[in-house]
Amino acid sequence: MKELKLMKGNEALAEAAIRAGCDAYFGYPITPQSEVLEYLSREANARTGMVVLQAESEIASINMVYGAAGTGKKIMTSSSSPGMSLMQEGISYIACAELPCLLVNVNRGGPGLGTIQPGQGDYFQSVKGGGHGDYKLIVLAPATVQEMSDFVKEGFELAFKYRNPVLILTDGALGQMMEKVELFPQQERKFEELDWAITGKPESRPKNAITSLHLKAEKMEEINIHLQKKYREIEKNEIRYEAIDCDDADYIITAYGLVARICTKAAQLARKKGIKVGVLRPISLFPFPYDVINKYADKVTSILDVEMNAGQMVEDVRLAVNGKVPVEFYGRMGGVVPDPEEILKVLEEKLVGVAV
Amino acid sequence: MKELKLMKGNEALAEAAIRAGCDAYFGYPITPQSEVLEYLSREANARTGMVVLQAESEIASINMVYGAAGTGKKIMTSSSSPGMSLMQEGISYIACAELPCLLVNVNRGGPGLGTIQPGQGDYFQSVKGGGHGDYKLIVLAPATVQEMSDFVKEGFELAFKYRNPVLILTDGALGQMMEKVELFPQQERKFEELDWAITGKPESRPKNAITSLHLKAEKMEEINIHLQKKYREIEKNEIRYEAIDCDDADYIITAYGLVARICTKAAQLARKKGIKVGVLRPISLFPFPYDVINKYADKVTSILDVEMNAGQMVEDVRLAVNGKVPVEFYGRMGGVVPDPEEILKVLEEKLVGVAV
Amino acid sequence: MAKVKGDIIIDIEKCKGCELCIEACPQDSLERSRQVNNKGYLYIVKVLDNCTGCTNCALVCPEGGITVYRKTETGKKQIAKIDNVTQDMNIEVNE
Amino acid sequence: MAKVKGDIIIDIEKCKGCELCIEACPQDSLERSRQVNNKGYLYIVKVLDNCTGCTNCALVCPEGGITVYRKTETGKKQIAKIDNVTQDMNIEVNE
Amino acid sequence: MTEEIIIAGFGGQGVLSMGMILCYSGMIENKEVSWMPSYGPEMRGGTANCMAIISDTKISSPIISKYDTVIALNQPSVDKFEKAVKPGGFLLYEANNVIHPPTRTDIEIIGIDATKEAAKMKNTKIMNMIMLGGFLKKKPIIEMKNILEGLKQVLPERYHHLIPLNEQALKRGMEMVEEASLVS
Amino acid sequence: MTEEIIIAGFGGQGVLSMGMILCYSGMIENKEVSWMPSYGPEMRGGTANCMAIISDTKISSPIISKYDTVIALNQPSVDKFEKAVKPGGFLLYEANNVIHPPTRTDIEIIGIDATKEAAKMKNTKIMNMIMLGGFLKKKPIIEMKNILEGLKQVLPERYHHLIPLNEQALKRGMEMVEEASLVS
Amino acid sequence: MNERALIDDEHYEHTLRAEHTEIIDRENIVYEKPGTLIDIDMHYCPGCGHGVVHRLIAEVIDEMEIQSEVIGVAPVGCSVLAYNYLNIDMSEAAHGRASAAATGIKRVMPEKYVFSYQGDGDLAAIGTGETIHTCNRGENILFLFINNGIYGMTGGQMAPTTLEGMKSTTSPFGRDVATMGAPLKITELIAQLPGTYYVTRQSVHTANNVRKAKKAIRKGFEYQKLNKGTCFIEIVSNCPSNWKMTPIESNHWLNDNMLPFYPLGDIKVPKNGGK
Amino acid sequence: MNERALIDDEHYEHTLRAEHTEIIDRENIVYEKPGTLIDIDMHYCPGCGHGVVHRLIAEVIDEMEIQSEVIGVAPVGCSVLAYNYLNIDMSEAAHGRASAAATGIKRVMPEKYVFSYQGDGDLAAIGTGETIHTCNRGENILFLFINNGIYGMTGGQMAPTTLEGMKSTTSPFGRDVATMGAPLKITELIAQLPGTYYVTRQSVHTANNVRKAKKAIRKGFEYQKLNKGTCFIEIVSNCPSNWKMTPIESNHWLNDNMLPFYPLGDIKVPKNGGK
Ligand SMILES: Cc1ncc(C[n+]2csc(CCOP(=O)(O)OP(=O)(O)O)c2C)c(N)n1
Ligand SMILES: Cc1ncc(C[n+]2csc(CCOP(=O)(O)OP(=O)(O)O)c2C)c(N)n1
Ligand code: SF4
Ligand code: SF4
Ligand code: SF4
Ligand code: SF4
Ligand code: SF4
Ligand code: SF4
Ligand SMILES: [Mg+2]
Ligand SMILES: [Mg+2]
Repeated sequence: MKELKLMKGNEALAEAAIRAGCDAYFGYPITPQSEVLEYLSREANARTGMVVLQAESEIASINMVYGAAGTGKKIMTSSSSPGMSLMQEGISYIACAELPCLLVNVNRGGPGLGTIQPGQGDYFQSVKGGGHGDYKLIVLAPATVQEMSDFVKEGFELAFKYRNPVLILTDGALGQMMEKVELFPQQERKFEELDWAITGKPESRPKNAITSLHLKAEKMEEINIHLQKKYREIEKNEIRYEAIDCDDADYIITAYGLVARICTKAAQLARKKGIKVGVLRPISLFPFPYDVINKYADKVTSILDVEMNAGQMVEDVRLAVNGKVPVEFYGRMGGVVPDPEEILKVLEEKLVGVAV
Repeated sequence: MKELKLMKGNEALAEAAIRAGCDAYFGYPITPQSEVLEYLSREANARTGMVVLQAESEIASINMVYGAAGTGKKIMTSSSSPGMSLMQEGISYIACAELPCLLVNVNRGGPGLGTIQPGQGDYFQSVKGGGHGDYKLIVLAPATVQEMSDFVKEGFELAFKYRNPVLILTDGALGQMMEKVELFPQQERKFEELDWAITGKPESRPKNAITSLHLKAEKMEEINIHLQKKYREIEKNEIRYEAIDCDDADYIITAYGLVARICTKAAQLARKKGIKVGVLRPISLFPFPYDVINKYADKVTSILDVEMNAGQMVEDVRLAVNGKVPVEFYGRMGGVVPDPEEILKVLEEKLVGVAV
Repeated sequence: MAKVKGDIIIDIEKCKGCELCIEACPQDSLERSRQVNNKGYLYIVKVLDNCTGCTNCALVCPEGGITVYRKTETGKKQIAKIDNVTQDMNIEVNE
Repeated sequence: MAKVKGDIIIDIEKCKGCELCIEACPQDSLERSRQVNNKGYLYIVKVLDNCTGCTNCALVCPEGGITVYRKTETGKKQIAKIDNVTQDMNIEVNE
Repeated sequence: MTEEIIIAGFGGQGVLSMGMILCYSGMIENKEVSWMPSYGPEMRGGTANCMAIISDTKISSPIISKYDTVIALNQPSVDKFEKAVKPGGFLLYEANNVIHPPTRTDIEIIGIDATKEAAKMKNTKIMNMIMLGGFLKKKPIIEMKNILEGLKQVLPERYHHLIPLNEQALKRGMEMVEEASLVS
Repeated sequence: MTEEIIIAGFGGQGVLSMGMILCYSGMIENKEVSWMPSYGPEMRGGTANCMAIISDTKISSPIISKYDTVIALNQPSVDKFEKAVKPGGFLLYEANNVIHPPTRTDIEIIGIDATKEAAKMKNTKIMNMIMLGGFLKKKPIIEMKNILEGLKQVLPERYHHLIPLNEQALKRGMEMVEEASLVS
Repeated sequence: MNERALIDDEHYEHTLRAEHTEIIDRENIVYEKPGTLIDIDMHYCPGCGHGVVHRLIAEVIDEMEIQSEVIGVAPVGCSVLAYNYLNIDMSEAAHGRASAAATGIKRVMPEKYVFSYQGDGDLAAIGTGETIHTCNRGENILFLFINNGIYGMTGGQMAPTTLEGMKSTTSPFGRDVATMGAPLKITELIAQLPGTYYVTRQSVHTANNVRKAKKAIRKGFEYQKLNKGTCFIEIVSNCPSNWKMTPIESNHWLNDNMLPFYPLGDIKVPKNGGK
Repeated sequence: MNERALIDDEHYEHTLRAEHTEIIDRENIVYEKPGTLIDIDMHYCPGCGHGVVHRLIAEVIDEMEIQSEVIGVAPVGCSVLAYNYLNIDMSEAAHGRASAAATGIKRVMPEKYVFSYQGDGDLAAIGTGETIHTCNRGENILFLFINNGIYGMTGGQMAPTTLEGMKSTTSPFGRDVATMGAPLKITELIAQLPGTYYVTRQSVHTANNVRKAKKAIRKGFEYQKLNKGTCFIEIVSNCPSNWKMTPIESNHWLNDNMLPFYPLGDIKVPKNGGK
């Protein structure tokens, strides 16, 4: 039987962590994602024995994740923008040491202390790499509370498939809003010994070491080459996107997360006016659906990218389009959420050239 | 009379800080930049009264910079890759609060703990924004020890001109190598009261507050719009680049920092073989010389971007070229420095199509 | 009758009705009003004329909303304003 | 003549010539050799036969390069290997 | 059917739970629902609102700027959202808290003094349920029995003894809106 | 004139200062110079090397992979850099530390036992200066008086009394290379 | 909340009984809002101790006449907007980093008075390293440490200082020392460092305690003038909203539960009285 | 460095005088390299205490027969490559974050022995917050804290534990307490926290001290088995390279200068002897 519930995005995500058999969560309060820690503090341990620990800081959290993920268990943390910035060193370590784990950024409006209102200003940090060195997180951007739940399960699967940290990049609005969500069934919390993990060295295998250190540049380059190969593999297999009414579209809006839904409404309004607009929503921000967008660029007149920032994903869209058609940008910043009418207006002005 | 010295890049930079009248340096040891703190610990205070403080961490350093820069004095810190990652939250605060200051990243090979050998893997972090939210640092990439010195002075000037943090993005090799440098004369350390700075509120003006907090999204958006305007201004005025033998070139290599010099040597070798190659070296990475590269794209057959990373600035080069000509990439990673012969070979294979 | 006479003025628009002043007043001079102010709070009013000007209410008020006046029979202020920090603890029973 | 007899073997390729063992030996049994090992260090050698097997040299050796042997006149090992941690401090003068 | 609503008032007036009850009960009727709160540094009062969408079809944007219904529980909410009612839409306001009533003529406007009514019922907290009843009178998008079911989900167990009171409040709200409609 | 050199050996043999002295003295002669060390976790020995370029014209790349001269102070350095000498170039090695001498025939190869010589001069630290002298014999790119001037800059003040010894070492190196050239 | 409808008439009359006397006259003022406290509404919840401490800072600044010589730092936490209330130059700071920012300011402006105003989450959790090292260096700054045993601003999560067994949104079954650790007495810790000069624990939950707290704050500023090293004043405070109590209840709870664990009084005092 | 040429012949003969006796026989072994210490060269400078401590850890693991039950964490610092030397599962960690990583491991693997091996720069500077809070939570882990008063790996910068007046590359005129603060006795600080169970300061600069240090390490592991809370062992150690001394000089200097300030011995011991 389907288990339907009305839940906040943050809570659906937390519930999904419990059900996905997550072994431990380490986190630190920050609005607008504190519900994750709060929900887990109430629910998790009693139900599955999952460890939930409020760390003394985000830096401690991410390094607890680093330590615990080294054992091959399912580990997770979440935070919001300033907290994520503090985690960048740890994330770079985790990525380099190839530790599977799940990170969540409930993006708020920045920069600086900013506002707790929703934002998408952390795209660059998440996708290009806010930490030092060449590494990639697998980045999933949910647009519904359902996806807030589903991507937790999927995120853990991808993390272990590729031994790579997965980041769910969402925003304050999606974290705070409620929708119907179909919860997946509780999965057993079971522990599998992984051959690379540090679990106490038995006689039967050589010792394992979790590290990202290689003093010799040549060795460090090998590590990098290995990582890059893995990233190419991920690019080949794991691109996820949603194309809404794109096939007959004259114009396409690109947007991720909740904004994509707002744009979908805008596109519907446009179609009512006879303007054929589709919405292309990248779901995996890394790997980014460059080819998909490039193909659509052959069919449309122009593309409008909409984000809650000053223009970040638009660079990837432009890289995908590679000059084939104009790519316009519309952004709201600092926690302001655009509404469908407003986007429709921009669409008419910038793309269709209809002054309103 | 010219004051010529043979100096390490790190030391030239430290010496330049003293001479530029820097008021305070806060930093934490990390290879390959510890010489900056060490040199200043020896030299600075006795000569100009400059404050030099070894902080307990990079996070403390950047927040000391934040605090001190709020007074309108000339403040500086330096670090290397992992340490810079730790500073990302603070940098986002500084950028948002519009505090002038000078940051230095002597990039090493990453990700993770990596190696102390030189790298350019922090381009994304530096240029796109490793911290949360939409902000920009003015990023200068020296290629000579002379520039390690000169950009300190220039960096402070730009920082105060735009009330914006300036980052000198260099690498371990440039930090460690010695070259001749012409030192600029000692500038007086003088203190100018700035109208926005916190210096103790006199009767004569209203109180000042340094902040990046704006609870209301609309207000926070205004701040962002203001910042974006400033960044457009900087893009208009402050683009710096060096075009070496580009005007008659059939092929262009783009590269920044020390790598650009290695590429110049490769280009010289190529010209000896009759292949007309130029080198375009962006000096300011933000603002990036998009237009310059775009114009050259009209004249050349193809472009090769060379970096000591897995391909970062190449995205900006591609955005600049916008599909006009193919942009190839060659990168070494994890601390490995390419040499001119190797680049020449890549050039012949990838661009000219000559198998060697 | 006390030798010292006190009085207070409450800035009712500042008041958030926390009632800490009521609790702090040794004279029980204060009480919640039945009016709300513009912020929507039931503000505080003086209900008895027995104030000694001990400043307790003002000291505990988080909004800085109470001004205290005080006069001895001789007409001299008992304590200088600047000195309220150092005044004796027994001022409350000083009537 | 001591009732206890000891001896040591030094892994000279491990040795870095720090000389801490020389300093630690109560019998002055050790000295720097005039040879360098493959790492280029002047390694240490036993120069006197008076070793008591006190383990001092081995305990201070950062390279874990010294193995210590020990036998009482009765032929019984004085101390079990596992116990060296708890052995008495006066073992050095135990001859 | 798609009903797009915003409910706005002071923090503490219960605007968030009004929206939640609608969504829970909508869900019981197998409708699509979405609830989007304004959120802020919660501890320090101020205003609060939530958008609720109840629909027979998939909801694209949970964020909208024009509403079928605005429920305003204080003056700032009337001032801010009156203009956001779609032409022909409905604006319900709490009359006790609103000194300057809305004035648009292209929408239906009803004000009821739910505060006074709640005081009469000896529980000021149920003011919001009176308002919700009022809304449901005009827009019977969900059956009463499902509303009560939704209420159960929102109300913590320890308050379930108050459900009859809440039901009464809902009914009272309906009556008041009916009366008000007759008057206007 | 452009001379591209790499000097390699164990950490502690003084390879870095050899390059530095060349650069300082080159600067005195108004030449362009660049010095690029290998650097590593310094405290733990291992190998060290530096590239030095002395030129009459602007130096583009301070990092090169082919050298006019390789000075190798130990076996690993010979093994690693023999192949990096440009055809017709020069390889100078310290014979005491090198059991398998280089074998290329398209370059000039000279080995001298500077270690023994330094021991004879009662200061093992000056081995590097003997090697430097040897190099300068073959490649007199800088005048001796300027080399001594450069030495002064590299040597901390408190060691300046050793300058005569160093000068002697330089000269001895020159002689040794001269002798070796005659032999070969 | 607008509770206009709540009030029944019967209690009304006595509120009119009291009348103002002739002593209402500027010259008789013995207490008024200090000038350095700006005359606007503060955003704090009713009864919150933050407001009282703000006022005390302003009073001391007024009395010492140092308004132009003070620079304050308030990091994120409920008091992050302190710069709106105190009429002095101030800097906001990142969570936990107030003392680093204050160090930066003081080092380049040694002649100014610098204070940091930090919550317990800020100073004793994420900012622990900065707190310890600032105190260890003996920076000449004044710490005002508001210990309300909770993360106020973010809605009531457990703080390092949350009492054993105390419920919060992240210790819903009460703080369990076995898994979450004991409440941290950071003030006692930093008092051990040679860099600290004057360390005291105060509260503002009664008028008498307010008087004492103010004395302590004044001392803190005065010692700073003498370059004595770090002064550190903990104020045990309330958070009625997140403790889920009325302000009066919260002060009683503070008295009965917080104070036994965090006893008031001087922890480290200058040997010679600071002369 | 290859100093082959240095040796003069005259001292050679006596090195031949000693001969091996018949007691060289496996059954007479009273001391040998522990099996858990891998038989390869360590990268440490000659005479560095890190090697000794590594060996002691290995000895205790061997003696307790817990090789398969131990997980170690060594952050960046000279001992970052410890995982190459100890034949157990280990994790490198970011600078300062070893105890957070160890917490993560222990929380999901409570039945394993977990230790962190940290330098003074790591544990007492950048990692101060993690150190304090790990100890305060009473995580069931063992800290091995190598205090050599310097940043070894990065080439000799001042550490929080650098002695007053001691020179380093970043305190070239000696540590000046007035501007850089006093050397930090973090061990005494964390001993105050209720979460710590056994806190002791040891050294490995003489054979006797090595014996005592080993006992302490064994206790640390044994208490962990009993889930007693945090055990914390400081080892005052040397850094001949950065102190610019020979190993022997460095140990004397340690004895004469470090130990008076960092006195050896137990700082906190279980009341009932840990039973
Ligand atoms: C890096 C970072 N992490 C978390 C937060 C969220 N946050 C803001 S204030 C705060 C704690 C507030 O508690 P406290 O310092 O005790 O101050 P109070 O509000 O109780 O006065 C937290 C966790 C943040 N702003 N930045
Ligand atoms: C974030 C970060 N900052 C700085 C460094 C550079 N670093 C590496 S080890 C170290 C300190 C080493 O000192 P200590 O912890 O005392 O260990 P030791 O080498 O003395 O044993 C530093 C500062 C780093 N790796 N990462
Ligand atoms: S001054 Fe004292 S007596 Fe007067 S109202 Fe206030 S507390 Fe009561
Ligand atoms: S203490 Fe102040 S805010 Fe509180 S009730 Fe009294 S006057 Fe009002
Ligand atoms: S075992 Fe004791 S006596 Fe024998 S060599 Fe070693 S230290 Fe000397
Ligand atoms: S202690 Fe060990 S490494 Fe040091 S000299 Fe003796 S045998 Fe060699
Ligand atoms: S949340 Fe607590 S600390 Fe914050 S203002 Fe309200 S009562 Fe004060
Ligand atoms: S640098 Fe110091 S701590 Fe590091 S290995 Fe060498 S002697 Fe040991
Ligand atoms: Mg608090
Ligand atoms: Mg150390």
